[in-house]
Amino acid sequence: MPMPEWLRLRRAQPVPVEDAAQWTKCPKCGTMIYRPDLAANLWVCPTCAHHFRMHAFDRISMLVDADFNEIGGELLPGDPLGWTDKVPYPQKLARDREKSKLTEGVVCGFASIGGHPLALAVMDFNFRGGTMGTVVGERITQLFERARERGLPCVVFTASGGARMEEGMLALMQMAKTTMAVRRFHDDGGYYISVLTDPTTGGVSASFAFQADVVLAEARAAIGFAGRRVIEQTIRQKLPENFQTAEFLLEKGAIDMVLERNVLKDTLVRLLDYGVGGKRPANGRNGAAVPAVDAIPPAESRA
Amino acid sequence: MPMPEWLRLRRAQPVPVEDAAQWTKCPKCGTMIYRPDLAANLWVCPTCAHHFRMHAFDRISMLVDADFNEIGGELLPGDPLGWTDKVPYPQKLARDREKSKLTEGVVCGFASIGGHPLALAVMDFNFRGGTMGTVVGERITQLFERARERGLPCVVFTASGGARMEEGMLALMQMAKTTMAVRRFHDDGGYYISVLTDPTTGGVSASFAFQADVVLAEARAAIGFAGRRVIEQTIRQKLPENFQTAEFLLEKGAIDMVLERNVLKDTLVRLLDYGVGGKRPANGRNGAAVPAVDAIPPAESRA
Amino acid sequence: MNVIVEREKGLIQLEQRIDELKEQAAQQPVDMTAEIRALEAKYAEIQREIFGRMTPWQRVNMARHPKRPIGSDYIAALDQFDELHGDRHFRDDHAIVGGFAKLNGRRIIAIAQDKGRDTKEKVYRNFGMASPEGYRKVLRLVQLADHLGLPVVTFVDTSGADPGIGSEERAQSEAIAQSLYELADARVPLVASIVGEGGSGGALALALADHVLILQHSVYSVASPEGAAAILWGDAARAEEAATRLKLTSDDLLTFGIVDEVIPEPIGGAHRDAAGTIARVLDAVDRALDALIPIPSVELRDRRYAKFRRIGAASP
Amino acid sequence: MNVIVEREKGLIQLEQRIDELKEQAAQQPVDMTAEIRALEAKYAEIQREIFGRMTPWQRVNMARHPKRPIGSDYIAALDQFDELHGDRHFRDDHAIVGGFAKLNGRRIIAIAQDKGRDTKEKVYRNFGMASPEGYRKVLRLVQLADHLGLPVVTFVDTSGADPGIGSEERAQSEAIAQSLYELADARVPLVASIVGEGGSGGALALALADHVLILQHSVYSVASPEGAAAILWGDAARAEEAATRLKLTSDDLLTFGIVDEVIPEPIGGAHRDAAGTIARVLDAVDRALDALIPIPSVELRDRRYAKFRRIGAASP
Ligand SMILES: [Zn+2]
Ligand SMILES: [Zn+2]
Repeated sequence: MPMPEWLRLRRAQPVPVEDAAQWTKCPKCGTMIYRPDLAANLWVCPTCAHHFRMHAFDRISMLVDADFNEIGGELLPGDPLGWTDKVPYPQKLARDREKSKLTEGVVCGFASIGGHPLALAVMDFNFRGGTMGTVVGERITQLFERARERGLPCVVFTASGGARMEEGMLALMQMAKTTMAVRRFHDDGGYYISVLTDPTTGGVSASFAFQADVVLAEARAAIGFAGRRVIEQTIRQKLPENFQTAEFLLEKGAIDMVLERNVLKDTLVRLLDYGVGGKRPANGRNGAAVPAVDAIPPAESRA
Repeated sequence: MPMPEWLRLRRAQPVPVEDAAQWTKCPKCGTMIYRPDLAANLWVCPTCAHHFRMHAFDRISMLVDADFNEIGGELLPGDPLGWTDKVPYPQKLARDREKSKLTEGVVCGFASIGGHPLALAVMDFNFRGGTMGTVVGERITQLFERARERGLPCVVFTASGGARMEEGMLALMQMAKTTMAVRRFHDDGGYYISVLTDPTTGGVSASFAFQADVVLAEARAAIGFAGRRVIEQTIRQKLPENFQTAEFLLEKGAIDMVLERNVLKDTLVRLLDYGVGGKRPANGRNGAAVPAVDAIPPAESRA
Repeated sequence: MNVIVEREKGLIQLEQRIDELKEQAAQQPVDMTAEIRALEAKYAEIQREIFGRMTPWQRVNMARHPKRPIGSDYIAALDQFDELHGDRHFRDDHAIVGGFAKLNGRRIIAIAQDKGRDTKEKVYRNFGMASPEGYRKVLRLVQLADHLGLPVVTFVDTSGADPGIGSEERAQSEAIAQSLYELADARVPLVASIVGEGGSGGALALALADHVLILQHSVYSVASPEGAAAILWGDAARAEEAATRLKLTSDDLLTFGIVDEVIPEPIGGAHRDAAGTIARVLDAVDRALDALIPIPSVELRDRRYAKFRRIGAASP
Repeated sequence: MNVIVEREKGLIQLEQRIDELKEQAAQQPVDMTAEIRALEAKYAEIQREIFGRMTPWQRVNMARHPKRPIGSDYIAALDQFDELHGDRHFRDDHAIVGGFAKLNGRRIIAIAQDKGRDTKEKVYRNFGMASPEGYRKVLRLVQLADHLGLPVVTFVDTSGADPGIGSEERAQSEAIAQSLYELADARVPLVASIVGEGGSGGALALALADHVLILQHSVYSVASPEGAAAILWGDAARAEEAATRLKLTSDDLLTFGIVDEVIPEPIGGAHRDAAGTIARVLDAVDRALDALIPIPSVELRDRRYAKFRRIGAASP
């Protein structure tokens, strides 16, 4: 399959042409940074090391060896609740599509990283705050299902404000749906690494983000179940500075590693490598050695 | 098999004849109690409800429907380390045998309780403080192995000061040995209930006591890993009154239930009943539906 | 302020009037039949007006009605219950009550969220908002059920998971995620009943099930209306508006295929006939178990997979 | 006071003397060969005297020698190490260090107890005494190893599990019991090395393994000598006596079949050639893995069962 247009463009020109001449201000230290410089520095502030939220295309471009074989891109959100508040939901979607150049809050597909073929999902906060609606749930589910069929490891970058209100309970149920897919993937021997980026909260945090074999987080990312504001309103006191940061969670034992972005890819390659070629006995949960849905090749024979 | 002599005797005369005329003092409230009355009250102080530590024979007599088919009684401790301190280890053993009428710190066998056939182990603090040496480990292991073969549930009453110093590392390794047996029993669908009685600490607490499907404790029993004295010496401060009590552990989420002795048997019967006739799928951990060592009948066909 | 409680006040006064009149009629020779009839007709009319076509916000308030049967009422109505406590690691969370039980003689594991009735109990139960230890208790009980081959029956009633500092410190997200993960492939039948509020992930963590029942006036929502309003408009006071938009009523949920069965409530709500309502719920649970238990374990899980797989799928 | 450190003092002085003499000899025309030889002979004699036949108590002190290689030294000597943190529920316990690693190119999960070297590090590592979260981290890493089919390699060095209030509150017994339970049936090869002190259940929780190595002067004991003395005689000061009776040396353990292999140490103890000692341990681990990896999973676990089944069995 040919390399997607956006990947070719990002490779040629890390910052989209229409934004290239702009300067941007670091929200942490206030430094003005020339955007191509920022892109070249993996979207990390050269002054204070603040990690900017990354566009899914930039993230993928930074990670994959060559091509990226997108799946689920044809799945587009409907308006199941007929939602309107200030503007109708379809208008919000159209606006976000325009602004973000994304069709939904996650980009899924197959690629290789450091020579390791894998299934990769990257969420993007630019599209409806990375909230999980039916399309995000469906794309993630399809990715795990196909990774399971192909016997590939799965890496998911999360960035999400939680379940998408505008799709109501259909959004919440994506927590259940993705969980089912992750569980089957795992029970058939699948290896899953999640990378929690800023911010990862609510329904995404409380489902596939914390169901991985290895849970990583980007430095200083905000991670939690309840939003910071909700907690402050509930307990009526100020929260400590580092509350719900990746570093806080590491100390509290919730995550495996916190990584600065400049070592993320190399670390990921090493972690993927540990999962290769292990002598994995069949889990057997599904009875007489037959996986419940369809067969996958044993780990040893994987690419 | 004929009813063991001791069980026949306890049934006829709950307090052994040589002790019958004695009065005893409640260590909690100081009340003087006539021993036959105490026995009739399940060894619970009628004034303050203090639970006296029970002799294994009394415990078994209180619990089982009729007969008790002892196993492992022929296993007697050796002196693997050639241990001597004030007196040689074999002398200590002889003294405890004499005093307690027991051959070791646990009595194991098959019986039924409320109509439920089961494997039953009862530890006794009167023999070397209920410490686990090789014989305790071996008897417990054999009980789980035979319960597994017969497809019977297993109930273990613990009372132990931990591993037995006089048998050194051979004693410590009984934690590993019993764990292996409990795990195999469980993986083949076995149902295991432990009842933690006063005191349950150290190596017994840190092995089979806390590996049960359901963990019960007698009211006000002392339960913990480290001894109270060790902790006080380490932290150099007094511990709260209820520290390491059954009630403390319940609040801390470590155990399922705390039971007064007078409801213990009825509760146990109900708990055993819940484990009967469930539709248990094969665990399958050991591969193609064949248990690793030898076959047990499926749960449905059990007595 | 509960809008249902407010609207009920007139009805309760009317009820008292009718009772008084009936008593008078019994003691005096005067014929008051006509008056009583008139009042009863009025009563029925007001009842129809209040309860005949309830708005989503009224449903939310009904689901939160202080007299509505709570989790522990369902547990108490089982034949037998032996509570099992704790997560084995940190604490026994009183917001969730679970253990062995019998339902119509059938051995089950029953788990309920419990909001508590009076103030003291509400505090003890943390208003039904579970901490990570609560969800880890659920996980443990589901594992026990799986091991013994016992079906799991849950009763859901929570405004959401506890949003306190301690819960975040002890990884609330992980706890909910792992509860879902355990339910996802449990080898035993799972039946969930939404009996009050089904608030967000904190409710779903007990409601990933083979058969999901809901009481007619219960709600089940992606976020509490207050929470959704705060998220959407930064204004929790717009909860009524959010309730309307969120499609959280039993009818909506049945249409979307998110619940499998709606249990009718007596006119005026479940609390007007608590015992009857509870019996109807338990009866529906029992029927669901009758249907699920004969299904072989592998097929059961395949069906469960397919059931959730369909929700929000591209081509339904 | 460490008796080995005390006895080493004379040796260290002598070493310095010899070095000085050698330097002088190199700079001056005087022949000092005889003097140097004499001192070297004396040095060898004292060394033989101190280390030739060490008492159990001296072994205990050697195992606790402040310069003895500790857990993190073994981890550092692996080809590659990626630390994984936490129990996912409460805390990351720094007394236990674990993660993915490579040993001679082979992918493994490595787990070490680490006492820390200087005071600050000792406090950070809680002197190698793990809390429940440490054992729960072990459990989690063993599950990960089991899932990915990676062998588990542990390095044991602890005086025992942490005996603090918090550890009891968070169920230390349960944590150790469950770590053992997980190791008991893990479907991957397990190799444990007792590199320092193997203190009680807190050590065993990492040492239920298919192949157990021990360094020559390491000890592995049912309780620390101080603990045993306190339990037996209410007097921790009688630790030396307890050490003698407990049969905790590598020779005793090999005789009893509790360890499978003893790795010799250089004269004077492991710290006299830390790099060499570590390399020998890792080499022995590697050879053990070579032998274990080809064994099919079911047979591996049957052998593990039989290995521990034999210890203290009626008819060995
Ligand atoms: Zn900056
Ligand atoms: Zn008393």
